[in-house]
Amino acid sequence: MPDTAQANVPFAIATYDPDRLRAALRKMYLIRKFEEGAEDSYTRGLIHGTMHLSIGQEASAVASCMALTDDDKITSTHRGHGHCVAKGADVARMFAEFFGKEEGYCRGRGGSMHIADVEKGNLGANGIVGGGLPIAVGAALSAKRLGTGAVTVCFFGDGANNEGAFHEALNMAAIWKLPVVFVCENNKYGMSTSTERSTAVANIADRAAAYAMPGVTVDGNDFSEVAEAVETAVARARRGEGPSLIENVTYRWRGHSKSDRNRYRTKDEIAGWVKKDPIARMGAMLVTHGIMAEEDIAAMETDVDDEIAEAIEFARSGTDPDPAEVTRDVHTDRAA
Amino acid sequence: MPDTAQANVPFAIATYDPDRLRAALRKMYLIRKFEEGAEDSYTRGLIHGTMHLSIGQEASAVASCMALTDDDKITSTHRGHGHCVAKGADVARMFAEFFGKEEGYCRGRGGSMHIADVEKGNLGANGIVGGGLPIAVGAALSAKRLGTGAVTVCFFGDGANNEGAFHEALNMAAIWKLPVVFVCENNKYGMSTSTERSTAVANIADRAAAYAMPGVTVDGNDFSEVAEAVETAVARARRGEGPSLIENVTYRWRGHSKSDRNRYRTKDEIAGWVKKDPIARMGAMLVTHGIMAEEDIAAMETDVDDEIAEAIEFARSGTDPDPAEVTRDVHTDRAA
Amino acid sequence: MNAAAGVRTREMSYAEAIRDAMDIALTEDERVVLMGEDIGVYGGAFQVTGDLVERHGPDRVIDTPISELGGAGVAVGAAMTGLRPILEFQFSDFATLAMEQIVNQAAKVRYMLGGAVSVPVVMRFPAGSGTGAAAQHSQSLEAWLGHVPGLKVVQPTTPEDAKGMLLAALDDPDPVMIFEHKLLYKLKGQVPEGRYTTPLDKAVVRRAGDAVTVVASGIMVHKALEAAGQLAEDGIEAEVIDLRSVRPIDRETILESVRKTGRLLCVYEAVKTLGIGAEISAMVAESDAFDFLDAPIVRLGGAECPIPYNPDLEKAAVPQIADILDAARALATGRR
Amino acid sequence: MNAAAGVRTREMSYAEAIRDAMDIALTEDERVVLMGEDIGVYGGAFQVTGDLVERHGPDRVIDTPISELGGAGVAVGAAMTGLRPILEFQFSDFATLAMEQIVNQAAKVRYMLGGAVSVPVVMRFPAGSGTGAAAQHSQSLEAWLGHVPGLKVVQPTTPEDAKGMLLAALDDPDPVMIFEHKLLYKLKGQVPEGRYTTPLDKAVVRRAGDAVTVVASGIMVHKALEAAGQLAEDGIEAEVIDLRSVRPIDRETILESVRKTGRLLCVYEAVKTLGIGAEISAMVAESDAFDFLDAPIVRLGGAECPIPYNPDLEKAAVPQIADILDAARALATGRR
Ligand SMILES: Cc1ncc(C[n+]2csc(CCOP(=O)(O)OP(=O)(O)O)c2C)c(N)n1
Ligand SMILES: Cc1ncc(C[n+]2csc(CCOP(=O)(O)OP(=O)(O)O)c2C)c(N)n1
Ligand SMILES: [Mg+2]
Ligand SMILES: [Mg+2]
Repeated sequence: MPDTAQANVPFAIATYDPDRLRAALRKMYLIRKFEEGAEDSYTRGLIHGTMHLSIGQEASAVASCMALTDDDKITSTHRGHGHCVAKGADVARMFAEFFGKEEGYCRGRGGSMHIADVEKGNLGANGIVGGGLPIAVGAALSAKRLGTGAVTVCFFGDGANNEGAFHEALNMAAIWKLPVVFVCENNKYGMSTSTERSTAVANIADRAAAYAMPGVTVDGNDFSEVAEAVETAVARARRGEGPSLIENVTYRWRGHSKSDRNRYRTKDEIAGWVKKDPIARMGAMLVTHGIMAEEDIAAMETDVDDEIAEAIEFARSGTDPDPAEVTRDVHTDRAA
Repeated sequence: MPDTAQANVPFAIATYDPDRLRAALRKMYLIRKFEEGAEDSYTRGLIHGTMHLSIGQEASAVASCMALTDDDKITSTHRGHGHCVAKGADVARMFAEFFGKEEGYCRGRGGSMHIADVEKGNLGANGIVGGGLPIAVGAALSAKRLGTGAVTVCFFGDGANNEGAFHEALNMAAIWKLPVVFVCENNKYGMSTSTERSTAVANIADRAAAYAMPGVTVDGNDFSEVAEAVETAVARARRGEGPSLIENVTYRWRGHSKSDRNRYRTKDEIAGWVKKDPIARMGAMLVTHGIMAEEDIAAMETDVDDEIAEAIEFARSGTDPDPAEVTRDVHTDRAA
Repeated sequence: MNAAAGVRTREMSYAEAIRDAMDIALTEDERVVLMGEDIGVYGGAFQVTGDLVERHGPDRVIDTPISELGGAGVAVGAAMTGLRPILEFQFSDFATLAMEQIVNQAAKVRYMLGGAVSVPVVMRFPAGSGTGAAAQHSQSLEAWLGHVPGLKVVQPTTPEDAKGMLLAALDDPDPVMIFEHKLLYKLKGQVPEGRYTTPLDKAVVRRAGDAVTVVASGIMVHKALEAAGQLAEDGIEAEVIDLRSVRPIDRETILESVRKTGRLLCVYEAVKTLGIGAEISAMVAESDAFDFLDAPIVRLGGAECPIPYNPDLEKAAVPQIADILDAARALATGRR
Repeated sequence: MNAAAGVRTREMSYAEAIRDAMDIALTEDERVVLMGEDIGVYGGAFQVTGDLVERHGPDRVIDTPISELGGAGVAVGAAMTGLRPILEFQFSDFATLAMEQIVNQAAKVRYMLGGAVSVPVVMRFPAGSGTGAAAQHSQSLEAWLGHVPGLKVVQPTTPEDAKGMLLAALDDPDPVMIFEHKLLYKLKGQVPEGRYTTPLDKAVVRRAGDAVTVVASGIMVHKALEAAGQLAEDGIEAEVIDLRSVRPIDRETILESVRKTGRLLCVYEAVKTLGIGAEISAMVAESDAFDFLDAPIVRLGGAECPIPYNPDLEKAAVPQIADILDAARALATGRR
């Protein structure tokens, strides 16, 4: 890896070629606008259920996946739209899922909380806080035993770090030196409960020591910082040296879910974080380093807007599942 | 507390009056001989089921309870006979329990794995590894809310430290600053699995940092070291400053349970630990500091032998439960 | 369904009625504490605790970390030592994380200890489908707990019962599990003011009839009553029994009705196989009421699949009014 | 019960038969791994895995830490990504710690993802009472899992079936839960050599008769067969059906028998209420076989209490041969 400190060039600029950087920024926009589209569809009553938006956390999702190929896996969370896009999903099929259509990634059975894209290596969002942690360790066990060389990135929230599953998963990953990277998206709250009120330590990465694994806290809204931390951890994992814990400090701009009245935080706090917009910062970095011009970014935004609009249209006109098929796919069809 | 370092006198000698020290040694013998009596009864087919003997771990049990009164609570484990004796139980009623009699602490319903003595503050052994950890935190929550001033000592094994319950319990105790002391009896193995193979950190007390609580590893076969650590932690808890984690490094001389063939450890390892006999060390300390003479100790042993023999006799001649009462005590009799 | 004459009532929603019960309990009894995730300033995921934290403070209305197993264990330990905790699960599905403490500890401690201790804990489980929250947030798991001796398990279906049964649960010295259907939270009804209790072991006839007995539980009571109204137009008088109590089942109320009607339909939302209807059917089939049966016993339960996301599929996965109508009509008019 | 003519058989215990199946699977299929607590050098708490670690190495026969939730999750994640894990719980009671991963993940992932992935995991649960291990080590919880769509749940009762069903489970693309009664591990029987599979969804008539149908599960099959032998001496020919499969239930085999005998007795060790007998009874009572019933359907299940420690109480808590005799005799000779 290049010596970025010396050149005073951000890690990401020094590491990735311009095409990848532009693609990364585009994915961040895609996430932002996907979430806005989802929110809008929900508000207009086109989508039922609930959903958890990741607006404000786009750098964490996209930068954490930079080190991964389609053979690598991720496990995601209830706040998983961004991870799904970052790992390469098609937003049209994602919207189709939210609209409950056969064209959706889960054929309308899963919805937002179970969105997955197994072909691209996304093993799925999870409705259970912490539910994905041991599953990620299992995927890493497969990779190690079958010698696939794949690494698993396990996303989870700050709230999940107080689940027993966190403890058991990190310990097993450590003793077996499995190729897994635990990425905690610390957005300060689990629902209404701040980490100060829920968690005995100041930084969740402090808990890495309890598993004798490297732990690092980074600015989760800084694309380059996150990418650097995850690249380092993924490289370590690929070398067979075991897991790492990375804490991306970030913030969700929206409420926890649609029913949140935001009574546990102040408008000022939210406004302060909106100023730290990870997308604006990524764009500024690319402009500063001559990788994109302002107009390119504007054009990119328009392009993404179009993609989202088409995706929603695709989803709306999708196929409704047949209620007679309600028990389909409970078991694997063995004829298949 | 006295300044023991200066005087070069062990903490226990400097802290406890001779009567308490003699009583402590006697309790250690009582545990040892209780276990031997239980083992013998089991081998002779007088007791069914299984049992987990704590021979070799007597200092940990007795010293950890020195700081406690009858109002304080403990939660215990599957290897809980020693804790029960240490907290003040009557060995006759304990044997009666193992013999499945109405006179037993659980009226013959619980047996070895559920032995309890609620009046003396022992909330019970537990058949579930780690099961007692959150229960201890609950007892500490009661003490804090009801202002009783009581402290809870939570015993658990090294194996239990990899259960999710450990993580969740320690975190909650820490964020709420509850009066509880977590005492890990690290006897090197959970059944056949060494801590090296099961646990990512070298010392279990290293994990205290993940809960921002003090953690200390002590020689669990050294009565004075254990007593000092627990007194410190209990005092802290009583001051309202919250929980601590203490790791008593010790060793079980016997197999895990009656079905253990000891294939995971060597005879040499066992022999080495037998040389570190906590009872012999405690006796030697009391002799060195002029608190007991060798003959006093011999007399004490005989006295304990008698107590155990009588206890077994009491138990054998106890009352068998009536099978027609099998569903009694499932619920609380509200008339009572 | 109305309160006894003379008692002042007030219209409240089911959620408000539960809150009212908790408010009374918190006010009257120092030992009562509420525990749960986001039950404080957030007011609970379903706004059941609402403003109670403002009225009683965060030491009595305790936000826990996301630690279901630990939270349940803390509640059990607290209940064993003098508090009267009411633990809210955010969704009943998360009880899967806490079954150890609920089933091995709360339900069994009293029995295992031969009656030496009681565990007066109340747990509340928002349950059921219909919210578009998909497979991991929509389960009806009351049958699991109904299979566990030591627990009392209820499913109140009206605001009045929700309040009265919660107050009865708090009076009860043993663990009581309350399943609340999420779609009922907004249901309005007249609720007596002040303290009163509703028995935890009595079913109730919600509508009298002689053509067929419909035993329904949870939200299905309301669907069954609607269906019964429509059946009456065809001259079929269905007797609708609100099961209310899953453990113990009120045998006599059900048998008495079956002896009269000779026909039994059980309606429940949980997965049909091994759901509560299986027990009701079996209970009747082994009783003297068997001789009064004029037709097979019919069960309408949930489909043999997880709850799907798509709204039409979701409806197809649980009994609807039309299904009840069809089944009741076929039963009332067929055979002998 | 004997294997098809021509196939070489060998006498083995039930435990050896399971080990033989795992040995074959480990040898034939690289993807198979065993996971569990103390299944390596210790050979498993019930010596089922025995020497497999010596034959296949610790990378295939993996000792886990004491982390049931995590262990189950790792197995699920591994199964989703190419391995074929067989997870041993040390006692089925500890499944209470892992219900989240078993029920929310293993059972539902395929459905939630619209069929995009299968979860070929096998879990083994040593279950049942009779070992003097008391309430937390003696439960029979198969009915819980029988209530969960997405799982297959079996209870093999002979060495031959134990091997054949385990191999069938490994061939199955979906999660299979195997409940093994601890008291059966030493049961000997003829077992075919090499690979063969036994269906996971078929009950089997172990003894033909026309006076009464006895559907028994798990260890109760053997007690029922003994009882049937004694009944034959009185001229009462009981038909004994070994349920084998809890989910799905083999409806046809049971109904066919009931149509013939007109009398049904269900015998199971689990707590009577909401145990598997409830489902069998209800299934028959809603079928056309209802019309063939000459008497109420009788269930013999466990007492409504936790399993007590005292051996006489322990026996009183589950059906014994004498109970079966009494019930079958009353049923065969009473009514119509
Ligand atoms: C086991 C479990 N407990 C509780 C919930 C309800 N719940 C959903 S998200 C959430 C907060 C999670 O916080 P965090 O892990 O920080 O993720 P974030 O929502 O902040 O992204 C809670 C309590 C759940 N889904 N699963
Ligand atoms: C939840 C749970 N898992 C597994 C077991 C089986 N088991 C009983 S004791 C034990 C080892 C416990 O080790 P440790 O905590 O170190 O205590 P020790 O036996 O060494 O005193 C195991 C695996 C259990 N009782 N409960
Ligand atoms: Mg968060
Ligand atoms: Mg140990």
